[in-house]
Amino acid sequence: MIVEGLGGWLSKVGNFSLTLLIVTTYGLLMGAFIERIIAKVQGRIGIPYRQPFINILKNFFKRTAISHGVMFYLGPVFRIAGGIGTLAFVPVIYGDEMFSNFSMAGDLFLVIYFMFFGQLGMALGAGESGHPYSAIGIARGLSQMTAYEIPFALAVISIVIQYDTLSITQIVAAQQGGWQNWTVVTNWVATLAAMLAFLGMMGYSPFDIFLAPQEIPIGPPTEFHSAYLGLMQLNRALFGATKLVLFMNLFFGGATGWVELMIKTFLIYMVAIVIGVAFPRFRVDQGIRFFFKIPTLIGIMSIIYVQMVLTS
Amino acid sequence: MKDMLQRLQRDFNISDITERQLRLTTFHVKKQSAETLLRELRDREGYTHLNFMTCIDYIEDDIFTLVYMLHNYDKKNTLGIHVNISRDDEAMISIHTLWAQAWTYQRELREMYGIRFPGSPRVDEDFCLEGWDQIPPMRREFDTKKFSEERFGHRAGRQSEQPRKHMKVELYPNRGGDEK
Amino acid sequence: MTQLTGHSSALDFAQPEPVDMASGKYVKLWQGPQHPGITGNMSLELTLDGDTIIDCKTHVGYLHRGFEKLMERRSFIQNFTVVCRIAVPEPTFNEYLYSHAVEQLSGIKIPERAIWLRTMNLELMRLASFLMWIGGMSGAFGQYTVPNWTTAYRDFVLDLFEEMTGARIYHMYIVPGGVRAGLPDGFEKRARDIMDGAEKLLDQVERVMFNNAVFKARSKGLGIITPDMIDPYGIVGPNARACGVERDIRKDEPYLAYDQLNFETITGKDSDAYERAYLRLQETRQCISLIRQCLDKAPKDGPFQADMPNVLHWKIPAGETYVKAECTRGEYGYYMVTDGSEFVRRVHVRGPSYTHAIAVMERLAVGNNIADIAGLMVSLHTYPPEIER
Amino acid sequence: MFKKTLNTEDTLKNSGLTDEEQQLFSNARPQAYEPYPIKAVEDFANWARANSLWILAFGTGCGAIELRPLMTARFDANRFGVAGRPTPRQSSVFVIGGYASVKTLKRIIRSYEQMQGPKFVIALGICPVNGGMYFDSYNTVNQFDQYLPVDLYITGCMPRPEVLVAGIMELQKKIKAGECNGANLYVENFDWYKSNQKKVIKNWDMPDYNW
Repeated sequence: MIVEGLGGWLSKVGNFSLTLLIVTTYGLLMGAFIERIIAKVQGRIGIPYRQPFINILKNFFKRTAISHGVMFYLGPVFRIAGGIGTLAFVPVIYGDEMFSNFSMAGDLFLVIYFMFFGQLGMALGAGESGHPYSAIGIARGLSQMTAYEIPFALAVISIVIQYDTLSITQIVAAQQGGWQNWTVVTNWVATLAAMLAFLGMMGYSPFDIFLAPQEIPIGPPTEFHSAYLGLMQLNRALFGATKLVLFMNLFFGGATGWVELMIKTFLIYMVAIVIGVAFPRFRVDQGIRFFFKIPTLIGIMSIIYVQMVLTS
Repeated sequence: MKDMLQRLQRDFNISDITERQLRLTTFHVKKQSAETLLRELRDREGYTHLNFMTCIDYIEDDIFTLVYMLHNYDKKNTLGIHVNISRDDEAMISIHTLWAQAWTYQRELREMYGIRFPGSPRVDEDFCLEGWDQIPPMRREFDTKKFSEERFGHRAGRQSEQPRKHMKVELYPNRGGDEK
Repeated sequence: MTQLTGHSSALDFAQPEPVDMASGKYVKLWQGPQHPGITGNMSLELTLDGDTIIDCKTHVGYLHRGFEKLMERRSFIQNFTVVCRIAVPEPTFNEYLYSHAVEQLSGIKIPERAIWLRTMNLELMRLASFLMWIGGMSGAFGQYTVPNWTTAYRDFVLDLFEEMTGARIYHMYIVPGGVRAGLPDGFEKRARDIMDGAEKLLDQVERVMFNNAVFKARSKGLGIITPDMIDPYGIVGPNARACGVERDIRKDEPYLAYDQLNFETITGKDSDAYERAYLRLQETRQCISLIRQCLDKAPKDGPFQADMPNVLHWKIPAGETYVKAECTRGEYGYYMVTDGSEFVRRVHVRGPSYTHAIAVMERLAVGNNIADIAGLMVSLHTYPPEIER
Repeated sequence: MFKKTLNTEDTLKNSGLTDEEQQLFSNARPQAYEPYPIKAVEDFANWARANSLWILAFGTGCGAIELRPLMTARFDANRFGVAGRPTPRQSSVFVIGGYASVKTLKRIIRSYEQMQGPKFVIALGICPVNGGMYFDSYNTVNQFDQYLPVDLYITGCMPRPEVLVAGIMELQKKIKAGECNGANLYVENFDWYKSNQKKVIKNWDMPDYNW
């Protein structure tokens, strides 16, 4: 019994490692692809597809001679732990036992917790570096995060009420059977609120003030270098892809295969890019004011909508 | 214009009134009355724009000539006010209360010529140079080439030619001296 | 806002009281010289209370090469190669002013064709400089699409320069006595093509950048220059024109061929960052029209160099002059004193940034958010090398 | 890892600092970077380094003006893995844009020492070689390699973007061949470089090595 359980658990860990590898690679490749799309808008050719991999490799090969204390080293580790933790509880492919990871009954809240966790760990580590730009970047990043988490949380509550479950797998299951069952159709109000929060979450313009290179070069990661930066870049790809998968699961019907996943996540990503290439960035107070106004209102409306229309 | 200059000559004892170019007149004024004159020109005559303020080193006469260039936008006329100060007692009345950018010029002059402007804000801070340990560099007696050779050194093999000599000797040896 | 700046009126330009750093309430932050948001190579010493700037001090001198000293020990023709290095984005204004001052002092008249070619060269330079500036303005607020477009398009203008003068950046085209060369074959057509393209680009830039809600939200009301500040602070050029003061040296005291060109002085209403930026966009358009007019009206042939004395033995009679031109940032001037020898006695270069980047910047920065510093600085179009030379 | 203060004989004096500041800064000497023991690993690392050159965004002189066309749409150096980086900690290439005035040289040294190795220096134009046009200026250094090791010179005034691209490719070649050891040269001849730097920078109020 115990041996069997252990074996099952081990195979789960193995499967998860595979998922992790695929998602990270996919995230890095998609990052390069997106960079090239942005470059096309700007009239450039852009980076080669292998560039993100080389950058990470180079950063791991770079030497370090600086010490800023233990917390400084742990910052990127917390960050990537947050990324991996988020992915661990997101079922990547619906209906495939292999890529369902550690999804369970209450995984939605665990995922939201992990999304916070990485950022906080990063903030602690960056604060330890003692660089004033880091401190300003953290203040901006965390306040903006608080602002966009509100519409996102409201949207999540709305769909939790709608599907009456806290399990992502079940939420995906409820959306099967054609596009008319997707949350984006059945509960478009919540999706709208969440997509607005998504803009803030991805850190593209107009909500990229926390790492604005023109003002506070480049915010929290100013002092991070070499392998720490490599870890953070790895996490950026992994975490970005995980967020996309989560959004796809919650609002766009999940994916039953890798191709479907790639198409859907890419299209969701493009929402942030289309806005990102055309807009300058908000100041942090303007950004927070933005999130507290329309997206939050839409979020509240989505809960009312669910209560009045869908569950009555 | 003429009236104004005559009046200034009467009130401020200005001298050497020269019309240098079209719309540019220069004159000399005594060090003591310079600040009052500038204030008068700014408030009464409409010379509201301080183009710049600078200094010329006449080492042979042992004076610094401070130049204040004022512009009148309505008359489209520029006045160059020259003030001679002695090189030994190189102090001048500060005009930082008249124009907001004046203290920057005075800070520069303090650094580049060593002229003192008592009361001018931040006048003793470094402006362009940092850790300068020589005589102020814009003074005529400061030899920048010699200093550069001593301080920074030249890479072996660098040659500099005086173009006149080079052309005469190397390029056109047959032309002889074509002095004009 | 007025309370924070501590200035009761425009004429009150006392230095702010130093704050009590030991209280731990304030943070001192240095921006630059190693900072991508700073124009050129200078630094700002900011004192912050939270996100708000309560004191700003400009530090310059990182690019000081002692030009004025170097020019005193070079002959007049040797100086001509040096002057363009004073300002990198706009070398031709230095070349023109230096040549003009020398010509004025030695009484050289330059031929008609050279006047037109100089005018065209200056306007092309203005176009190139403004194109880069638009990119900088947009980049300061975090929009990286427009900088890529405009900086790349500026390269086509630089290609025109290359055809006209043989160099991309330091042209050394305007020499004392005229210009160095005429126009190559087919230049006119290529120039017109590039002007057409530039016009289209500017329309796109206006749509993407100036109609953008976020850009407006960031730049409107940022760093307002009031009309009564202009004379005490010596504000010139677009910064002054944006608050409705009609001052343009090209119009007021026409030099070169500007009295034969058809253009109006553009003014704005109140000089905040947006208004200044928009005014510069309009001036860029005006620039294109001026270049077209130059192409139309410039004589096709004729001499482009006046008879010059042997420049190796060039002695200029004693004299004094101040010449100025309207560069992209305002009044750019050369003050030259000669004493009858082969060397110049004194040259003083007056750059508009001298006041914009120090006195004006230090005043306008106070009370603003630290995030807006880069935008404010670019909107004043500060450029350090002309401060320190 | 935590070598804040080594109490050995071979420490830096940090004589430019006050006693209070002495406590805040490290006085350890910089250490040379040994290549990886296995040659294949080192070659692979060099390949990665060569294909991901991050330039520090520090326009030290007029050369900075041609870096903008280089990075933007016309010449697009991103194709070669070149990117701008606003902080010295993360960048690996320092582009000296022509002349260096004494005041800037101090900042250049600070920024350079903060960069993490392996790091490379490109110098543009003739001014860093022998002073160029400013050979007689009282405020610009004449031989830049007296103060920092230079890996590659790119000629021209201004160097055109095409030349910059060619120079970057040349630098990549040199890095791949393992010949760019300027950073190690700096460490090995640290005292010589330091004494040269202190000869021109008179108000030395920073630590001897800026970690």
